[in-house]
Amino acid sequence: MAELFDMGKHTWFVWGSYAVFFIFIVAELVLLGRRRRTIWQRLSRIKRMNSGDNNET
Amino acid sequence: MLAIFHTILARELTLGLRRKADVLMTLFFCVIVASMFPLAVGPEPALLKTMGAGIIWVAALLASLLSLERLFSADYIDGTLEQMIISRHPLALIVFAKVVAHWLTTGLPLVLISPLLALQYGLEVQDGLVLVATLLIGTPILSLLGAVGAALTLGLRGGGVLISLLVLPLFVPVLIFGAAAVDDAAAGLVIEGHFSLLGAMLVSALILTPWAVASALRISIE
Amino acid sequence: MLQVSGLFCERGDRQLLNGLSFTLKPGQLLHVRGANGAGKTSLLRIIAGLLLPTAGDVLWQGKPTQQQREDYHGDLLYLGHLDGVKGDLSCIENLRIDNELLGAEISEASMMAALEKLGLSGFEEVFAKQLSQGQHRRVGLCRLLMSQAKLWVLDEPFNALDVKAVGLLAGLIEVHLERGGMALLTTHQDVPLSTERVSEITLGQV
Amino acid sequence: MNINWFKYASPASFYPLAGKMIPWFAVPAVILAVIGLIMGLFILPPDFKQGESYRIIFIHVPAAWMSMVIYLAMAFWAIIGMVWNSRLSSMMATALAPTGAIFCFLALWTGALWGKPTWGTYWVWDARLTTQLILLFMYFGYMALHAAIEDPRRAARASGLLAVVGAFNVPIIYFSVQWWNTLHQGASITPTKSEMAASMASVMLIMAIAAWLYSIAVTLKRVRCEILDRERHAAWVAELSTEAK
Repeated sequence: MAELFDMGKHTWFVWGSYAVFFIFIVAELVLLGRRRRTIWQRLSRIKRMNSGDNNET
Repeated sequence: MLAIFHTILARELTLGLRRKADVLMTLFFCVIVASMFPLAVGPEPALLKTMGAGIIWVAALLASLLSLERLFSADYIDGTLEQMIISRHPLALIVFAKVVAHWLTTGLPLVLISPLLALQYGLEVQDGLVLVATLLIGTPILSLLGAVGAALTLGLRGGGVLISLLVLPLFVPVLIFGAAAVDDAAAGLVIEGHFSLLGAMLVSALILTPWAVASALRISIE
Repeated sequence: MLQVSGLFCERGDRQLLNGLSFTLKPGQLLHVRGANGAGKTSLLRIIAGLLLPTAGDVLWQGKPTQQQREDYHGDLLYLGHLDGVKGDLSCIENLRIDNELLGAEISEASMMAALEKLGLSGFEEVFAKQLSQGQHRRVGLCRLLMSQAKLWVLDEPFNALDVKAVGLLAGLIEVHLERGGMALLTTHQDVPLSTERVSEITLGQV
Repeated sequence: MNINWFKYASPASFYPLAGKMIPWFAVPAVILAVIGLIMGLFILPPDFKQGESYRIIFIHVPAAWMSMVIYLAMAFWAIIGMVWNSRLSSMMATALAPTGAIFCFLALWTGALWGKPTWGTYWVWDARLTTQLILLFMYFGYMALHAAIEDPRRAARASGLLAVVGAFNVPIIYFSVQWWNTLHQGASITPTKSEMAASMASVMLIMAIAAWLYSIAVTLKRVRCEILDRERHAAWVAELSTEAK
């Protein structure tokens, strides 16, 4: 199994670049998911604000 | 139609002359930046000769970048920009007059002082002339492209740094051909190609950027 | 004739001007009332073409203003919160620039007369930045005397003016309306004008 | 069968459509990526000259392509947004930018890591890499301008105009850098394009398509966030937020 991942003297470079690639893609997806959640929280806050002050405007 | 161009140009020039400090500041900035490099890389004449054109070009580019911010911000603050935008004349023409005035108060002085810097770097006389010629064609392009950045970042905090981030990538082709023309002249190569490319960039900038600056101003004034 | 229909405008999280519509006929003045932040300035800037509404459109002589920008601006005079006066230029120099921008083509003498009418005689060659705030504003107001624009859009024109200047300005507006001109203005003072020409709308409760 | 395009131009009707489309792009992207990775990393024999390090091109080249394509797509949507004054297309341009910037950075990063074993230095002033670097600055300029303006609509229009001006200059920058690179031939070593074996080309194609699908999926997901952000007052968002909880 080990020789599958062994890339000769270039192991560090090949796996280094694939690892960085993977990290960035995952980071993008995670940040996107978090952004979605914060937007939903904000929407429900606006919804409560609107329903709360119907009589005021 | 020409009257408005003439009026705005005269207005900008009178304002520019009344605030001589701004004009001189960009000039001194360019000279100071150009004089920094020998202190950094050592006074060895042969080295300075090869790097001279590039350094002077970068110094001129940074100096015109520095002065872009005041192209619209003063008029934005006191409301005269609003009056220009809703005047009956095409905004692109008014913007073009302002950019020409900006070039006359910053680009042209840089061109006039560049022979001095060329001597400082020990460039041959005819190479110095080529440098002046490239700056003469190049600095208007910098003013035109820079005006787009100035219009987009109008009224934003941290506008100065933001303008450089927006506009420097657009300056790259002008810098490459401007500096390369002088190196090729020094190496005795043919340089007509460089000038025709710089000329092409200037013509396309003259035609396209006023429209882009006008729509950028309409966006930023909101 | 100015027609505004279904105007929506968004400022940050707040909705202003939801679905505002009105028409303004020659000789009419519209006084835009509303609390601070109700969207008065946004409305005037939309009509002047400085601000793009989120929805709805502004028609001048039946055509949307975006399609006839230069002609519309030829008939428009807008005075916002900013006076639009250059501090480093003298009063007369400011007026020469405005004369060109407005396309008024009036003579040097009538510019001097305009300055004099607004109580700035003797200040022609003085730099605008050396004037008081009231005087500085009056240099901007000279545009009202110089321009033949049919539509005046004035944002808080009366503030920073002394009593005499307020009366003078009201007179100018009166003359403009009699000549068949139209005006839209916002002010916190009550408008010293004959009432039958003045119609009002109040933002915020619409 | 005339599709009424303008029906989908309104954010309200595009939002559910985008939601439905995302899996159609995301799933094939993952499948293709996995196939490409397995073939590229394990099945293909090592290159006689470069040994194993050539496998990096299977992510370097698609990333470089995507960074260029996405920038042009941003300019495309910005133009449409300006011409038809349609908020949705300027939102699409804004949604594309982060993915493009990430691909641009990854292309540079993997380019450097690939450069070390093959040419001995991490950074080579090669025409393509230099243009990639300048493109990265343009992405940062776009995002910095978009972030500096509070009002989202004005931010989208201002950065859209910048994208259009930028896209107009990208070819000029590329050719001037290309020319500049050949002029200073002596100064730097340029990587000659080794002709690609058919199998390598197919893996490259698979990875490129996977990158395309991935970008579309992520952009659609992000544009949905932009729509919710921009239309937070709209009625359809309000009752959407009730049943979504």
